[in-house]
Amino acid sequence: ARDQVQVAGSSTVLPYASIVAEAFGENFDFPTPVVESGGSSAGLKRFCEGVGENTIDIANASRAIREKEIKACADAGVTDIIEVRIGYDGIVFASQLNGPEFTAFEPADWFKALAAKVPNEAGEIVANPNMTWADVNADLPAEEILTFIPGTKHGTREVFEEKVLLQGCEDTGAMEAFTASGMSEDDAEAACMAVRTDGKSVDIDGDYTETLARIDSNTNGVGVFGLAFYENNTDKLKVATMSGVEPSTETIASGEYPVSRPLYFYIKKAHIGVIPGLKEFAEFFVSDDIAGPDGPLSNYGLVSDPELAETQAVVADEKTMGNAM
Amino acid sequence: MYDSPKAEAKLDQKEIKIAAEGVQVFYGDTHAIKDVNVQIEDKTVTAFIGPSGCGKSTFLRCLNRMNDTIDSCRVEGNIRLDGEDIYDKRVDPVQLRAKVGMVFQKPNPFPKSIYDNIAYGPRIHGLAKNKADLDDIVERALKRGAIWNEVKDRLHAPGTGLSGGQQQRLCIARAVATEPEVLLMDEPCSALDPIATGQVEELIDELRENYSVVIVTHSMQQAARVSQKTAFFHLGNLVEYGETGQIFTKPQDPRTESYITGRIG
Amino acid sequence: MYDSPKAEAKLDQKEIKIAAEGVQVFYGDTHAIKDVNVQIEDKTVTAFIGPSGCGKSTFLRCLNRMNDTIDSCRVEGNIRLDGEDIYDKRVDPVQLRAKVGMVFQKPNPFPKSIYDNIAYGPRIHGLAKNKADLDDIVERALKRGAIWNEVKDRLHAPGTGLSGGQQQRLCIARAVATEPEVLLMDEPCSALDPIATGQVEELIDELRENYSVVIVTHSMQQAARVSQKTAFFHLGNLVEYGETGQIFTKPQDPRTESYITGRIG
Amino acid sequence: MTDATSAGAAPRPARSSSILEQDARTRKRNAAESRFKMYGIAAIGIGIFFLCVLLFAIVRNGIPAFTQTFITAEIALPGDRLDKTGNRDPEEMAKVSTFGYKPVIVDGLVRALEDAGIEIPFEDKADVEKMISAAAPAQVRDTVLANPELVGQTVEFRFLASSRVDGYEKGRVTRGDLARDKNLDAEHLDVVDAMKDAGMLERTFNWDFIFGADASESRPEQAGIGVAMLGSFFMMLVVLALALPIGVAASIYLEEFAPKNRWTDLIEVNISNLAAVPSIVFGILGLAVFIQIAHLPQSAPLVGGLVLTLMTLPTVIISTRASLKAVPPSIRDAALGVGASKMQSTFHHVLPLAMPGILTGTIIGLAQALGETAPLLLIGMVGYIASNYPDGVVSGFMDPNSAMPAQIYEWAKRADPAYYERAWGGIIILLCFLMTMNIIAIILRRRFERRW
Amino acid sequence: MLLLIVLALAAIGFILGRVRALSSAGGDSRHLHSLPSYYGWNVALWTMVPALLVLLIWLVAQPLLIERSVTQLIPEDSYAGPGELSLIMSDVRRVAEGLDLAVAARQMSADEAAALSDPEGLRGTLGALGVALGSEIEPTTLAAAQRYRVLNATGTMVRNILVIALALAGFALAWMRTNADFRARNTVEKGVLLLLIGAASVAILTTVGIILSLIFNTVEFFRLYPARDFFFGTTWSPSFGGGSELGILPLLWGTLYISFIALAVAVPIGLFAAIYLSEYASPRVRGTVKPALEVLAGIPTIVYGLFALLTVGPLLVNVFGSGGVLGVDWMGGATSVMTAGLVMGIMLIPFVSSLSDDIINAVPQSMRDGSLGLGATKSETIKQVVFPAALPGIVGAILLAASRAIGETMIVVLGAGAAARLSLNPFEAMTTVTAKIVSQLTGDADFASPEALVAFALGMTLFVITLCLNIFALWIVRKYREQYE
Ligand SMILES: Nc1ncnc2c1ncn2[C@@H]1O[C@H](COP(=O)(O)OP(=O)(O)OP(=O)(O)O)[C@@H](O)[C@H]1O
Ligand SMILES: Nc1ncnc2c1ncn2[C@@H]1O[C@H](COP(=O)(O)OP(=O)(O)OP(=O)(O)O)[C@@H](O)[C@H]1O
Ligand SMILES: [Mg+2]
Ligand SMILES: [Mg+2]
Repeated sequence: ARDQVQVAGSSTVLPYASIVAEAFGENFDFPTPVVESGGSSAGLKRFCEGVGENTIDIANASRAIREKEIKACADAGVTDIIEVRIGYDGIVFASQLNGPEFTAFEPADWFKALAAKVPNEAGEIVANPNMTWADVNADLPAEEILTFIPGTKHGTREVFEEKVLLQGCEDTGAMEAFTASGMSEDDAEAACMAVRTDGKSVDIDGDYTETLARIDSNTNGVGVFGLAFYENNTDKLKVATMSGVEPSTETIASGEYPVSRPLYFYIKKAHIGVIPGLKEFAEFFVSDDIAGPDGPLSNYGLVSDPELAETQAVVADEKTMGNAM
Repeated sequence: MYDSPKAEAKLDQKEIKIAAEGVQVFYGDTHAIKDVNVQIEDKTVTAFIGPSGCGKSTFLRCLNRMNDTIDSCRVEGNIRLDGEDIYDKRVDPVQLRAKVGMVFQKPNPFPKSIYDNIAYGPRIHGLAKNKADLDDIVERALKRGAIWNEVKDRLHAPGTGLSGGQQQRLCIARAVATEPEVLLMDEPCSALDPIATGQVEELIDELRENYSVVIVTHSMQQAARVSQKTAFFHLGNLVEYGETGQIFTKPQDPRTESYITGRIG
Repeated sequence: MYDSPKAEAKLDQKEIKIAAEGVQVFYGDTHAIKDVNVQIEDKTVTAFIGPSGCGKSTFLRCLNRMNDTIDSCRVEGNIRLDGEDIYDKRVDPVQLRAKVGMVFQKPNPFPKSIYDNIAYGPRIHGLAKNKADLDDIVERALKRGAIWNEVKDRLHAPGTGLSGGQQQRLCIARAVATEPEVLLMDEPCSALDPIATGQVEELIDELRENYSVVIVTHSMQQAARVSQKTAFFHLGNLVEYGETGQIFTKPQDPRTESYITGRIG
Repeated sequence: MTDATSAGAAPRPARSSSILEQDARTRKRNAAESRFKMYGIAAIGIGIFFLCVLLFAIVRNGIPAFTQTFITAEIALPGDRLDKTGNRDPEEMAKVSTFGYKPVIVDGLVRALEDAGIEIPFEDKADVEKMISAAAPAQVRDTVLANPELVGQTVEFRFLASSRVDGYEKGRVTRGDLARDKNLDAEHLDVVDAMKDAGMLERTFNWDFIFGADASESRPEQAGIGVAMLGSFFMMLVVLALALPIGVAASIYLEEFAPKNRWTDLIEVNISNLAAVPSIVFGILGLAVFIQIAHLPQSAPLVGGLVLTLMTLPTVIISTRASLKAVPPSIRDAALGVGASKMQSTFHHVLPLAMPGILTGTIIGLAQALGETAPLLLIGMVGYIASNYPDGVVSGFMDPNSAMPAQIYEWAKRADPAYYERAWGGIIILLCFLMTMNIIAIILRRRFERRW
Repeated sequence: MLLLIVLALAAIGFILGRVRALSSAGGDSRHLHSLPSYYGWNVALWTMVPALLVLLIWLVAQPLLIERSVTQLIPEDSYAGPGELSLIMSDVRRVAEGLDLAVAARQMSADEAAALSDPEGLRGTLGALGVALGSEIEPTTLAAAQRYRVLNATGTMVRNILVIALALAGFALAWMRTNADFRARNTVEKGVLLLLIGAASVAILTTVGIILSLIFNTVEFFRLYPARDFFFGTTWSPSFGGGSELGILPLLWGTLYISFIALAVAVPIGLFAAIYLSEYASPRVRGTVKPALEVLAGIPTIVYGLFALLTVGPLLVNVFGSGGVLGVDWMGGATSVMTAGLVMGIMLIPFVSSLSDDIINAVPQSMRDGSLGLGATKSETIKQVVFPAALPGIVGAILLAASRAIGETMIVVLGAGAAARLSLNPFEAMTTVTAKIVSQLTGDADFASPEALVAFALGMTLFVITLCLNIFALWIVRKYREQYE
């Protein structure tokens, strides 16, 4: 019989979950939960494999569970799922500490720098001609564009596309130009989010450490990082403001800083009461001591959820998704 | 027991140890042995002679089913050892080979010590009760192989470190150590000097008292010296088979005659 | 040039091809050849005889430095080919071996086609100008090796598929194909039948007209038949060396005599 | 004299008459010879060069992980805060969580600094907590719960310094770097320097790195590879115990006994194909077969070992077959000729002769298994798995555990640069593991190797 | 315990079988068909194998049967589906185990435990024994647990009796059959042969397992995404919002290109190293260099990845990039096919060198003698005689290296980048099928979406392709294989 809680999923949530698991092991008599990484997709997939000892109890995810997944879950007998939002992950744009002065960006800059196609002055849709950041925005250094953005496997990429590229697309009016050129709404959106493939933008399928290594060897590189990662590497990176707002746990929690995403974990209700310590772990996770603004998670870089009290209630009452929403 | 009246008439004194009837051997499509009938007597040395490539080795290997190991090799016909078909399904080739030992053309000692080379057969056949017994068997076999004096001081040196001739004598000793009933020798002396050859020939003579020995040789003198019966092969056919003296003095077949007279060695 | 007055007196007609003086060979601690002095004449067949393990092969391998390949082997003394020390630092063993070819005790055809086996030497030595030339060399070599008739239809079949005797003749043909000045043969006929042996002996006789041939053999008849000079080795010593006729009829050394008369083969 | 000899030889080619001087062709061939030999030396040189470069990089990056900075301080353990009922009942006292211990430690440390005459240059004295590891409260709590009578006394503790302080000691962190760091300020470093002078802070060899368990992202200073090492060890036991016998048995069957037919062709193709299957696919297989169907526990070294066994089998089989093939047929004939059965000839003669090759294949296979992460990802052995030491052989196989490469891979991804150094340190240990295995195999190989 | 009894019986069987065989031959082992120990083994195997097989089947079957019967005790309305039932059952098992433990720890007498029907306070008792329970115990659960214990006890007893009886029967049968003419060796060898065949079949089972574990998701993928676009599409651009293009061609191309470069590095270096080691090097050099090179195979691939990313990539850019030493502008970023290929090649060197060295070493010395005796130089001998003789084995080693190259991820991700591209320029970033399998499997996409499922289709396709390549390679090797000696 299994006696420790088994958690799997997003590697973005992993650091937080591991901090909680460690403290949980120290303060309770239950064994330290096992937290596996492997991505939101794999985590949810194993979560939805069914109910029983040989399946996991909690899935971490850096995005909300999708309809199709809920359905797949239900097909396998996993019907009662408790959704817990633990906070937000800030996404920041940073460059080499001693590199060019990339200190302030607007979504529009990123759209103009990275879009595969942009409308030119005449309103025609042409392949992106911008070669340096100065071409994009005269305030930016005249450095060749070289960005390291999350690869298509990362959830961060989705946030980046929607909150930065799409926003920039609308800000610059390119969206209108796209629809004006006869594209449907959907196609125009897709065009906004299409990233150029001529080497100016490099997809990173690995982790932020890889992005950091790339930035390290390219003075003019700008990379996309998680807030927590940045805060641990301020000796190498300098962060840029987005729309004039400096990223920090406070600005993100208040919603001033635009680029962030919620982090979740999902509990199998059927396992509560069967797997020892499962409920205690979930409650401990969202307790003020841990997930509050002064707790260790926030210290590490998690943007704590302003509505933490509600989340605590959800866990305490074991409110499943259907009932909660 | 055998329906060959001619053979029966001749072989009055000795029992027939191996009887081959209508043996055909194929290597894939090559027809290497063509319808050979031969009866090998017990307590007799039989020599197979013939030009190179005529199938002597092939036929010899049929007699203890060593050709089972060659995938492409196919044997037809009937070979009987003491009246039992050796190609019968029920026959265990391993047991057969323990009864019908073999010495090969190229010396092939195991990469082990000289002692272990000899002791291997007795060990797997459980011939020795204890260590002293085994030592005894090894010593006897090495003496019969006419190599004891050369190796007695280095029984635990590797067998592969010996000279070619020494290696071959080691292999003969190894075969003798398992006490077979029939001993097949494929040119056992081709790598030996005359003295060692003489010793081996003496050994063959000694073995004849109890066993049946079949020897392939290129040396007609050797065949004449050691064998009582001689079989002459040519292009896969058994051309002539009979008393050694008769074959060498009054060959019946013109092919035999031309081979014997055309000889230079 | 050589300080052996007795030898000089005898060898008046032929030039000396290889002269060995005070040769000692060690395998690690084993003293395999003990202070051997011998002078091998050009255009002569010299036979090395002696009991197994006496060092014939070892000494033969010294003559073209094949023992360089054995790590533990150490040669002392002086061996001269046409007056040039073959163990000189400047000597390239490769060039030496092209001049002094070798045929081994165990047939060792390359895992290639028969044609390629023969063509190998001529190719590496650049003896053929073109394909037709090479074909020619191969055919001539196979004919001299007395195996042409057997393989002419399957020149591109693998050489390893031949019978033992065929393989050895192939190896002789291969050695001849590179046109060496001296040909060392280590029991070249031990795997051959009398007819093939005769053919090889004829070949040796033919080669003698131009080259120097050294042959190790166990067959005293063969030594008597093909050689003009014979050297008798015993326990690593060169016991006696002289005209073949003389050695076989009037041996000087008691050991030689006992070996020759005690012979059975 | 050479003229005389060559005159009679009809087809003799133009060849240098003296062996003391080389003709043009020989010179050319010898040049080719030395070139060929040079290629060999160059090839080995390249291999060794890269080996040295890699080893140098690994050692240089990894060595700091083996030392750690510790802070020694006397901490008063006030009864009113740690044991509110005063019963000294561990069960009661366990109610005070690590969060309750933190202020106690901060107070103790502040007092210790004052006692040592070290001025605290920042406003909020509680900030001293940034200098010690987040592991400290748990350390004190565990000590107190184990010895309740310590409450009310002042006890000396040896705390891990926080990763930034440790980094400063190792030269990884400079004052300049801390300008924008919220985890530590430059003023703290003044305190650190003073503490060092006062003997409260020292850097020593860190056995916990070799024997300890993993720690969470917020306290790299506490992380160790010991538990993962055991995980790897148990997995290797499984792999060795299964892959070697199964691999050798399969090769013997295929090489010595199997009739050459469709079925064996199928097996043969299958095996070489399995060698090309990406290792993560074996993870998919392991998840489906061992966890979902066979209901073996998740994250267990047993399952990891089984998956890695399947993954290494092809390597073992292919190399074993190659070396079985290389044993000359005459040896088999010899054994059969004295009446050994095929089985006996194989096990007595062929197998020992093939042993060096088998061992080579096994080393390569094990090395591959030892360094593999991807399949472990799917069966749950990658992540934060800080279970403590398995307390027996069974729990060693069945309890959740990680493996060294998985641990290294995890560390390499983590944000705190202190983990980067630990990742390299982990690689050093992994390599030591590997070398040990290699040396054992080499000794065995020496005993079997001979040329015949 | 049971196992020990059976093993002990087998050991006794071994001794008795030996003795009986010997005595039947009058104490003289020469009259036996086989060696005495074979008779011993024969008896031991007959004792052990059937008994253990039954034990194994029983161990699998008993829980299933008991589960079924215990399940009936649990009210239908207390669970919703099979998953929850299994959870309740695991609770039942835990309670039953806890009770057993309690008896073993003398917390309860056996009778007390059997009679217990009130779950009150049981959680605490069991908790103290280290059996953690998630919640209070339901009476039905306790009842089921009791039933479980009873059934388990009976089952175990029956099992023990049956297994021991079988062991004894096998023992007796084999022992009776033991006599001088019994072909014990053949029987034992047949047993061993079966074992060997079993081992060889593991490969087949693995393949079947792989296919089965991939097939469902692959089919699911093709239901969501047209197969034609997958196999013939030349663009790979997954996106979260749907509308991804998932063409495999760029990935396949990257795989081939990177593997090719890796082999182009590893094969010559590895082969020359192997040749030098086996033909030229002294035993001492060989003894140190060979294991040293093998260390290369053991360095974790992540190290190679970092090496590619941090050292080799920038180095190549310095040479081939704009403003580089060569003054050409072929290379934009540090990640490229070349970077990954070179580094992977280094990793593969020992695969080629170690195995080839063993194989070359096994070529008989007489082969070398033959060539050297003709006046060939060492290198000519190696190139023209030794190498062809060793070729089949070397091809095997190279295939193994190629397989590793295809399966490698870390080096590709860090060295070659993540961009799927169809290009001939080796200095451009590309990626491989394997790397994408890993990234799609460990990504954040919806697991029921084609973007995640494509990993399985990729795995399947790669599997089929390598299978075809292997069949082809086998055919080639067959055609050119030559026996030597
Ligand atoms: N394994 C084999 N595969 C195919 N053909 C073979 C094989 N062995 C022998 N042969 C062929 O069968 C024929 C008979 O060969 P065998 O070895 O029996 O001759 P032999 O009389 O022993 O010759 P030798 O005196 O040279 O040893 C030859 O033509 C030979 O080429
Ligand atoms: N490679 C070797 N290592 C050690 N000792 C060897 C080696 N080769 C030969 N010997 C020893 O050197 C001595 C001479 O051997 P050699 O092979 O020269 O004898 P031979 O006269 O050719 O014998 P045969 O007629 O049997 O071929 C023998 O005692 C032999 O054991
Ligand atoms: Mg033959
Ligand atoms: Mg010799």
